[in-house]
Amino acid sequence: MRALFFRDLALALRAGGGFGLGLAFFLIVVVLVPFSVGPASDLLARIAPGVLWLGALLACLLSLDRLLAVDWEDGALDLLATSPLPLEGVVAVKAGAHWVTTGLPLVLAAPVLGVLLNLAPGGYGVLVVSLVLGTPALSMIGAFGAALTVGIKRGGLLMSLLVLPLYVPTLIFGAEAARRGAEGLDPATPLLFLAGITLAVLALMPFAAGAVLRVNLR
Amino acid sequence: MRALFFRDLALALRAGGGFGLGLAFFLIVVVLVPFSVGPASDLLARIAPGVLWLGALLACLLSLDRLLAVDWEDGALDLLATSPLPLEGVVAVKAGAHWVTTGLPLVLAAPVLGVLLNLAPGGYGVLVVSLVLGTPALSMIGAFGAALTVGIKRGGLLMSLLVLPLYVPTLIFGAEAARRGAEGLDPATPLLFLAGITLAVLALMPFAAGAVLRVNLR
Amino acid sequence: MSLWEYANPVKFLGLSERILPWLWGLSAACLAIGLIWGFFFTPDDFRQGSTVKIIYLHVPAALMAINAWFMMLVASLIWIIRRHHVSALAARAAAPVGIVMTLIALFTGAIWGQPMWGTWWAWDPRLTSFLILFLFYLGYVALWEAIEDPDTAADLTSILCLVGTVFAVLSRYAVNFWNQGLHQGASLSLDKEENVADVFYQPLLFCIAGFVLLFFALVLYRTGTEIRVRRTRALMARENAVA
Amino acid sequence: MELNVTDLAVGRSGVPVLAGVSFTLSAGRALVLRGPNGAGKTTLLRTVAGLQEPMEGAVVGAEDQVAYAAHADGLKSALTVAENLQFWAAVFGQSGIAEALHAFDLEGLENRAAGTLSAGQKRRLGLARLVVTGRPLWILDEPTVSLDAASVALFADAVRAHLAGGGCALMATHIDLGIEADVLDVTPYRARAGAVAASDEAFL
Amino acid sequence: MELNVTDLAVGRSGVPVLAGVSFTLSAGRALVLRGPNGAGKTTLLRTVAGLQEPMEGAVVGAEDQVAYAAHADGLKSALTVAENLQFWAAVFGQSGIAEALHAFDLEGLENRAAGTLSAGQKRRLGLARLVVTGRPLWILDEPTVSLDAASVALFADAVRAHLAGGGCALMATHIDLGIEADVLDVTPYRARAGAVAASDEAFL
Ligand code: HEM
Ligand SMILES: Nc1ncnc2c1ncn2[C@@H]1O[C@H](COP(=O)(O)OP(=O)(O)OP(=O)(O)O)[C@@H](O)[C@H]1O
Ligand SMILES: Nc1ncnc2c1ncn2[C@@H]1O[C@H](COP(=O)(O)OP(=O)(O)OP(=O)(O)O)[C@@H](O)[C@H]1O
Ligand SMILES: [Mg+2]
Ligand SMILES: [Mg+2]
Repeated sequence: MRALFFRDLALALRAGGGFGLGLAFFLIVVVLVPFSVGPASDLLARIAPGVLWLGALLACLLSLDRLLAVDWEDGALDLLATSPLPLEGVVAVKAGAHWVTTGLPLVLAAPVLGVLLNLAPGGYGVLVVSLVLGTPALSMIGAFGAALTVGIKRGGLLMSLLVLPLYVPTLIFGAEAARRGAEGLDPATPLLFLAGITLAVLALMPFAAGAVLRVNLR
Repeated sequence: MRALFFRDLALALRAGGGFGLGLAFFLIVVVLVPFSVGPASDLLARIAPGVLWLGALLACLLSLDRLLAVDWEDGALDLLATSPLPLEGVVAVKAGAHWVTTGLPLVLAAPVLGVLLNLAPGGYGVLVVSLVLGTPALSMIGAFGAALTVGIKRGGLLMSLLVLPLYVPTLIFGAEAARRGAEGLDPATPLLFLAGITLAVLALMPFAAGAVLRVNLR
Repeated sequence: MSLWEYANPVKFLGLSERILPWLWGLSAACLAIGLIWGFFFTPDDFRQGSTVKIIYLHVPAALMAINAWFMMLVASLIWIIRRHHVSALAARAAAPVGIVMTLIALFTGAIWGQPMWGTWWAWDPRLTSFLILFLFYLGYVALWEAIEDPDTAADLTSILCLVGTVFAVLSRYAVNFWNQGLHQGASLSLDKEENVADVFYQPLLFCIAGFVLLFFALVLYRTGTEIRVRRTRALMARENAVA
Repeated sequence: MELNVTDLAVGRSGVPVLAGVSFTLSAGRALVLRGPNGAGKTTLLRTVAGLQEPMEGAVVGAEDQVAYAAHADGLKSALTVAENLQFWAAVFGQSGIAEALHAFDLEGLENRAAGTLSAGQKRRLGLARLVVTGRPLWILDEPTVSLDAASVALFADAVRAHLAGGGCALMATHIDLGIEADVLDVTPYRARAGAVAASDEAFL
Repeated sequence: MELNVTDLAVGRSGVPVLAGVSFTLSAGRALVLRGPNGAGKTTLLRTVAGLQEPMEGAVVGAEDQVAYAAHADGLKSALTVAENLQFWAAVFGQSGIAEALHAFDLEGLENRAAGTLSAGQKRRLGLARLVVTGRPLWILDEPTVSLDAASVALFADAVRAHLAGGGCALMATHIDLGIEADVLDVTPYRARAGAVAASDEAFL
């Protein structure tokens, strides 16, 4: 398991890996928003928490695309399936590595990008907290989606279609908390819901993903 | 050339292809926006043209990801390079097939999704016109990005990074036109600029993309 | 003789061929009675005018859209636990019907919303959850279409259906939390006081019954088609193996 | 270590390919599957390795004993040769890759990224992976593809050493490796339609 | 149709692999490249096919004459066998795939999706593609990988027919095909460091 984790980290850090790319995508989406909705700063401030959450979500989703597909194509997944590691563990570890290489940088970058969108001064803390609580669920749900679509060429888009509806509760609570933070309201309730969802997802989703992967390898 | 075009269409229509999926992604992004920025309908109406343009752009981008990568991985691109077709033509035809399977459905779906975002009644016509003028450029620029990153595993995200800045002018003029339409102003100027950009891109980009592809195959 | 006997595709086909004409007939009759009664023999509402009559399409379609998903959930569970091909195919057959019902509800709702709320669409929790349900349907169908091996596809889609159900319910609560709405509450409760007026109510029941029967007829019919597709496949495979 | 396959039927997407296959493989022995293209060797090997379900019959003694090498090698082109091997060693709870590098003459290449190897070098690396798994049952699908004569000899030596150490090997190959092994021709087991209660048969 | 290679040096990512290779291949002749794994056969073939630039020397007579078959077959798994072939026929401006199907015994498989073929069947389809290109110079990189003995014979027949029709073939292989052909062992041409003015040498 540890070996797999570090291998995934190493692969992400080497050329062509995803480290930093998710971040850059996040940056660009956030930068494109003023171009598309216009530069009025009050408008931007109002939509800032939502845009940051949505941007983080899309960046996460995009980098999930090839989480398992690469290993499938070069046969490594078959080999892992005949190894002593349980497939549930494989998926969970891969989702963990994905979070470290994508989710974590997104969390750290979000406040900086908040400045670009005129995020209200009080909103930064809550934004970061909500992202820290929410992004692990995004990675894990995404790993389930990746496991579902692993055998399909050009599965990336299908994966988005399957995964995005599953992201809805996380997004709603996360963005709501960030918005309340920015407006100076109390964000405790949505944050609690968010934490609950993440915990449940982390506890149960690896089993669903493992089962799906086993079917796909068959 | 025709054979290539129809093969790409056939592949997109078969199981696992991208037809319809780009559309679904567009729908989902548009649905996620209110979840993240909140349901206030005046706010949504204000950002609607921008969100629709950004959503169409992202949907287009995501489906571009594997435009050339699939052919590269299974060796078909090497074979096409030794065939009588010029690589410029190959890229242009593939971009064309991509537009038919992705851009065109997006254009047709945009007005329907406009309803979801309370787009102002006057804005629909201009929105569609601006998308018709703009999306071919998105496909062609994206094909250039795909050619740049074709040899890279997990190149999808890197491609987004390279392509998104190139999309900025198209996005600015397209979204500006749609916004003016929605606000009842005259959208002629941005539409003209948009048409100009698209024509220039269609005329010149295939050569850049072909050159890049040739380098990558070496 | 247990019910599971009809899990055999051939028996199932036989049974459905016997039931189907009745189902078609009954649903047509119920729909005809309900719609004609509702459209022509009920008074206009004093506030809504004649637009109220959309209720005869809107409510049954909305009900069936949700129940179709529920049926798919049950069928998926049966497939996972007992691995009866018919139930997997029935789930597959129900999905497009569910999508159509969802679309009918969405469109009739939008048409109704225009005079009532002055807008085609609002991000009301009820409507929003419905849109999310629509997305789940889309994903489910897309996954079926994308996978070639039918048993693999059945396994994957049924797990997706289970996980999707959990998340759909979660989304429903999340959406409620996120926005309070304009839409009607449940007006078909047993508590008579809260019901829509009787004049509207009775034809509505006929319409609902008609939609339920129509749904079952469509699902049975489509399941039969799916079974025949699989049979053709099996025959072709046998031919290839002999060749 | 003994592998028992009894009355096995295997198929692809519900279509039976082979039926009624039985054999026993005991420690120190190798079994070579033969048969023309499309006979079903790959399908049989995947079933024995546990990557797909048998349609009928049983495979006993393979669980957690298998090291599988297929057409694809599962190499990461961004990692070096040594890193690739170390990863698989760690996954299988082993350590030490020196022996494997030596057995397949990869010693000069340790620090080369796997993506820059030639076809035959990649294949050698894929086979070296078998050694580091420490698993007793090797299941090999056309292991000598792209190998030159010298490398085929290295491979034969590695298999012999594995057998001498109490392991066993099941492989499909079209060429003669010079290893003393039993041969099983799968052609006679080709499934006739209807011979197996395939999942699709329920629809007939 | 004549291919002239003079004093060719080829390399991978700036590192020279082979240097000083010269040969001539005229209509009706076949040339087999030999050499151990990693010798540089693939690199040489890719250079002759025009897929990479020579580091030194020249390849004359190959342009627009080449049909190249590499390790990867360029098949689309979602398309059927016939559709795959028809596509390549159309790209090369040819029509009629019946002959190619026949030459590689694919006639029963026309309507199968290419993704469901076995390894050897895929390979046969990849080779059938050569026939539909109508190109005179076949460049083949380990063409017989995964093929059984019968299919290798089919392939040898196809090459012979191609040569008899005035074509020529350049191939790298580790096994003996039974085709009458000249043999070129590339081992002696292995590039010594500094032998070639490689692009990186400018930095020394
Ligand atoms: C696009 C817009 C709309 C959608 C998606 C929609 C969706 C739904 C759904 C999902 C139900 C629930 C069925 C149930 O839970 O039992 C429903 C019921 C109902 N809708 Fe709508 N609706 C829309 C617009 C409207 C409008 C504009 C009105 C009228 C003002 C309306 C009136 C009703 C009524 C009276 C019911 C019956 C409530 C019940 O008995 O549960 N709907 N609709
Ligand atoms: N990107 C690279 N950087 C450095 N060396 C490389 C690179 N790619 C290949 N090589 C080396 O170049 C040499 C020639 O490789 P090539 O693929 O041409 O060999 P080959 O003769 O085809 O071998 P095989 O019989 O194994 O297919 C090999 O030693 C290989 O390791
Ligand atoms: N998805 C599928 N649907 C139907 N038939 C299939 C499918 N996949 C494979 N087959 C067929 O099953 C048979 C067995 O294939 P398998 O890959 O096991 O052959 P093999 O003996 O390994 O051949 P090779 O020597 O060419 O590798 C082949 O005839 C193949 O065409
Ligand atoms: Mg095989
Ligand atoms: Mg080679």
